Amino acid sequence: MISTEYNGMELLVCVASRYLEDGSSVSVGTGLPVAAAMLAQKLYAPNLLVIFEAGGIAPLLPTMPISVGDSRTTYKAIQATSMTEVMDTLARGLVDICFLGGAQIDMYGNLNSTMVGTDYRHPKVRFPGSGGANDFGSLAWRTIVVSPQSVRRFVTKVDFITTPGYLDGPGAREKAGLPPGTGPYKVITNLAVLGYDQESKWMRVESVHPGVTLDEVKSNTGFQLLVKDPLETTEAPTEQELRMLREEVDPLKLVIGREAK
Amino acid sequence: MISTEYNGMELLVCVASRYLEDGSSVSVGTGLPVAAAMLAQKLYAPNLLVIFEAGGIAPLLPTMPISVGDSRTTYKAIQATSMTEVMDTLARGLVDICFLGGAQIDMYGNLNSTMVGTDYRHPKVRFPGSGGANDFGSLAWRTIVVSPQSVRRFVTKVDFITTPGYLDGPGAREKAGLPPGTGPYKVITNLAVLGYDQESKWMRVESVHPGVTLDEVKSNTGFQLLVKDPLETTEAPTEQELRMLREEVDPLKLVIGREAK
Amino acid sequence: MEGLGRIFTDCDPDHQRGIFRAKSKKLIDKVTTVPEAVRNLVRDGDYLAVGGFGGVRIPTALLHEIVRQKKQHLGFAGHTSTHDCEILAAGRCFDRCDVAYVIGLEARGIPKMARKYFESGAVECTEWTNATLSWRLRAAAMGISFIPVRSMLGTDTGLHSAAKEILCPFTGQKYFAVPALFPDVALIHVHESDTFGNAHLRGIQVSDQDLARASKKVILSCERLVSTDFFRNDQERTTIPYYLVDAVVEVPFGSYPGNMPYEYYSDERHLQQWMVAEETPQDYQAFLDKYIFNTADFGEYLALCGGKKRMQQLRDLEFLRPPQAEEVE
Amino acid sequence: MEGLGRIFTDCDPDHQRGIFRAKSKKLIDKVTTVPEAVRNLVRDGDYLAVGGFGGVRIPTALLHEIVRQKKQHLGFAGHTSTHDCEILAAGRCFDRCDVAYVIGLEARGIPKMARKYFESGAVECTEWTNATLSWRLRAAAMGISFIPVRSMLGTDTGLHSAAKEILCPFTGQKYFAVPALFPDVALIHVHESDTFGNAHLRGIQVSDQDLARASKKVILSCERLVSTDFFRNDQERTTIPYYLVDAVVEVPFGSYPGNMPYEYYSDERHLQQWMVAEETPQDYQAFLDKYIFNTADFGEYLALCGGKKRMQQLRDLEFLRPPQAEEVE
Repeated sequence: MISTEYNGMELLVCVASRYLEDGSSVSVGTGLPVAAAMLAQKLYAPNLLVIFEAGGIAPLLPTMPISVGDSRTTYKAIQATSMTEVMDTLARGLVDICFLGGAQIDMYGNLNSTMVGTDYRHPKVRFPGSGGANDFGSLAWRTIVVSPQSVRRFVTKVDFITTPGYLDGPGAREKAGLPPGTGPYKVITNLAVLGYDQESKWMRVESVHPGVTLDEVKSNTGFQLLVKDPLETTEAPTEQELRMLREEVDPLKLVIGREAK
Repeated sequence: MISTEYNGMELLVCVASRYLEDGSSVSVGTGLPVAAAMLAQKLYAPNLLVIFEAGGIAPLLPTMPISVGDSRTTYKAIQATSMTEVMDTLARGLVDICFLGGAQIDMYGNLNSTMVGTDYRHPKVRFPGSGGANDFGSLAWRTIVVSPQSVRRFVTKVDFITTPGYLDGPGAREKAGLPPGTGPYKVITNLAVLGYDQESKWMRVESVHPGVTLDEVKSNTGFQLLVKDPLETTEAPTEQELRMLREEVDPLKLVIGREAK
Repeated sequence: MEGLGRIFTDCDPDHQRGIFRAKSKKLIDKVTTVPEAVRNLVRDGDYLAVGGFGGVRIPTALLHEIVRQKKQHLGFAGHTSTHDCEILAAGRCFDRCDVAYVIGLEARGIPKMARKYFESGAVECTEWTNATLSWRLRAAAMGISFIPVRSMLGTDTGLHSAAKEILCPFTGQKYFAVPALFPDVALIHVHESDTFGNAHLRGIQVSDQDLARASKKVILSCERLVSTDFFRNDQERTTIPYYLVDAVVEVPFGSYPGNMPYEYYSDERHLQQWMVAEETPQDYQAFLDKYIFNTADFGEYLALCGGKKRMQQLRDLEFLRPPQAEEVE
Repeated sequence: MEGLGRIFTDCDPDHQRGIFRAKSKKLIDKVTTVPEAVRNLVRDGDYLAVGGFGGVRIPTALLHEIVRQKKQHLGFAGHTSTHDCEILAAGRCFDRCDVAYVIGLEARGIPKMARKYFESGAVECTEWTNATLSWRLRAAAMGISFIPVRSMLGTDTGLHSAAKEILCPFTGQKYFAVPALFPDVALIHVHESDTFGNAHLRGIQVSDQDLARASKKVILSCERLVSTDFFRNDQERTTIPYYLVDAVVEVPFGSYPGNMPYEYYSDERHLQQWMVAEETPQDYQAFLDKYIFNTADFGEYLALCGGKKRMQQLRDLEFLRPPQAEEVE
């Protein structure tokens, strides 16, 4: 018997994996998204097409990659191609889901991974920048953000929109020229699963994790949250999920041994 | 001793080969241009980079190709790439010389390989169209046309400008948006070698082939020709050229056995 | 300048994204027969593009089947299309054509009936060039509706294209904007494919690297089926990944009478027979009846053309070997 | 919208065409040494782009040499540049940067001194994304001054880029025009090269297929020199044809401490030592002195990092074998 107690990272991986449908494609970064994709392939979506931004297509991952371009991402892969081709493929509409993170996220799902501060030339803190985040957030059908939840991170207005969420609300993506039907989908945090209200494009809590209260979620959010009615409780990781995750996906605990910060 | 008598096609190949400089690149079609490039490589330009439009780069041609995309064009080649890449390479300015032909050519070197007639929708005679001719004529540094000379072919105004020469005269290419410094270079016919006057961009006779008179050239041209002063006589094929051409370049007489129509 | 020609295909990537999204990313068996592939995936009116280079690496079996099934009103991408164009013209299958190079067979000449088909007014043409058609496919492969190019400027080719002059917002230079080309169906002959449609295409790609990506439906014919390990063991081999592909058919010598680099050379004798047959309507009809309409499949066609012996000769020719088998005729 | 950022390079292809024309197409021996290649081909003020993916297939020997020769005022193309950026930042070699991803080392964290270098104002930045930088290189490879893209729209990334909004002349859709990026110098580490510069690059190309074509000068470092027959016998291997290349240096383990797919894995321990050294200015200087300034060449650097034994371990790691050599520390 496997222990059905779980840590925060295990919960995140299990929850994230459930959003990955069979026959769809997902672009993943290192860490949690890879683990979620691997878990999904083993349980729900054997035909999930895993795409690494730098060019690795559908590898049989032997271990967790350290870089989205390292050897592991092309191990027994279907193809080793270019970042350029991955981006073209994305632009053609072939990437269903992407996973992103960021230093800040706002109520419309806009993400900041560029800088803290108000003067672009003199940032208080400089981050790496978009990388491929803006591209995926612009052109993938659905964006799933995985992030720790705190008032510092969940802000009314991000200091810098690195990657578009719904920008400043309904219709804004389309007006900006982004392809219709794309955009933020879910936000998975250490406290809850959040989605977006169809009409207003505001972020809303859809389920709180077991043992977490709605108040906790709200007090860790820097803006007014909508709440789905009825509010659900996130399904805890199942025994099957945990076994697969611990024994086959991440036996070295490279992901699930880390803290869900 | 090899016979120093030569036929029209042998003359054309030998003359054409002399314009190919070592260390330059040439895009060739099938037939005469290939033979000229091979002859040049053996005599004058061992480092001539031969490019086939469909993707073959610097093959060691074992026989004459039948198609600019057939197996021969990649035999022991440096690279087998795409037509797209060849065209990109051309656009970047890496193709020094291209060989073209056409059903009609005018005094500014414009070429027609699309149709005879005045109504595009109802051509009197339909030809294959540009293929890559317009691309090479637009973007290669120097265009060499090889063509039989007659009033039917050398016309005041081509029925259809498939491929740009100097369009309607000085400055027209630049005005149209074509890269500066590109354009018509030489026209090699069964009668003469022609070039272009620097200022007026009009075609002019530079040398007449041995045994050909200037009057013959003029009477086979449908427009007023300029004449270089002093007018030269084309250097006849040398014994070395003929030996190399007959013994090594085209022993099966696939090119030199044809008539210089 | 704005080209007078018509754009035969929708260049709006937003209209294509949904179609590409709907394509399954599952690793499923896509192997089928030539008749089934054509019946299920090529509809009257579709816009068709053919891989290879006219007489090199062409999907002859699929092209014959399109003629045999009497597909009508197709659009056709004529970028150095030679024998492929000749076959479809024989079936009078298309009535609109993006022309870069059509009718002719390069150095082999111009077949008479194919030329007549174009001269008759039965085919609406828009002019392009080999590069601009390639770049139109690349724009589609990039998911953008247009791309700036420097060909066709100042010429009648440009005038009868559907390109539009634009200025570079950075340099002020003139360009032709050419619209993305998203074919409905691509037919591509490759060397190896697995059952899922991962494909390896040796030698020159021509435009097929972009064609496979730009097309809404992709039918591959291959010289031979291989296991997926062929690709998983050497990830550089995958020229066309499976998720672009809708159907796979195995057709050895499938490019005949065209050349298949590294496999067999073109059958110039048979191509010459085509050319001769095109001289008179009677000979033409008899030739087409014999070689296409009255043959059940590509195997019969190959048998009519000399069968195994002839194929071996073409292999010898490809590999520059003295003929091993006796010349038949 | 029009981006506020500066374009650091001339995007006019007519200014580049003459440079590309002047490159020799001769098959000449281009093999040289790392110091000579850097001395002769990298000038202060040049705009530099580095192949690979930050910590994967990077030309470490060339980067160290640039720092050692104290090249200054370089421009830098920061598309998922991680350890390569860290090295050049350590030398304070560049003062302007097209940013897609800089400073960070992916999951490994953000080195403190590299970050400070960017925060200090010493580096003028223009924002882009991985895709848009790739597409800018592609535009250059295509010999056009701009290309339309659908990234960055509506965002501050776009606002601080140098892109300009344009409308598609066919669909009316909004695009960002991004300017072609023609680097002065590209440094690319490859698996195999011949003496002329024909090169084979296994596995993911990242953007190097276009980078090699877009750059005015190309310096290759390779794991091993091979004969030209390696390419002439299999023409698919030629990722980079010789006529694009200006210099070739042979540097086994040349991507160390980065990963070289199919050769050796990254040295996470050494990358961690870098990270730790970046915590204080004193440690940083001592570290740089030891590993870069006071080493004569890349061979010494490898020796300092554990030499052959360590390299064997990284090979074992790459091939997922249990370590054959004892762990050194």
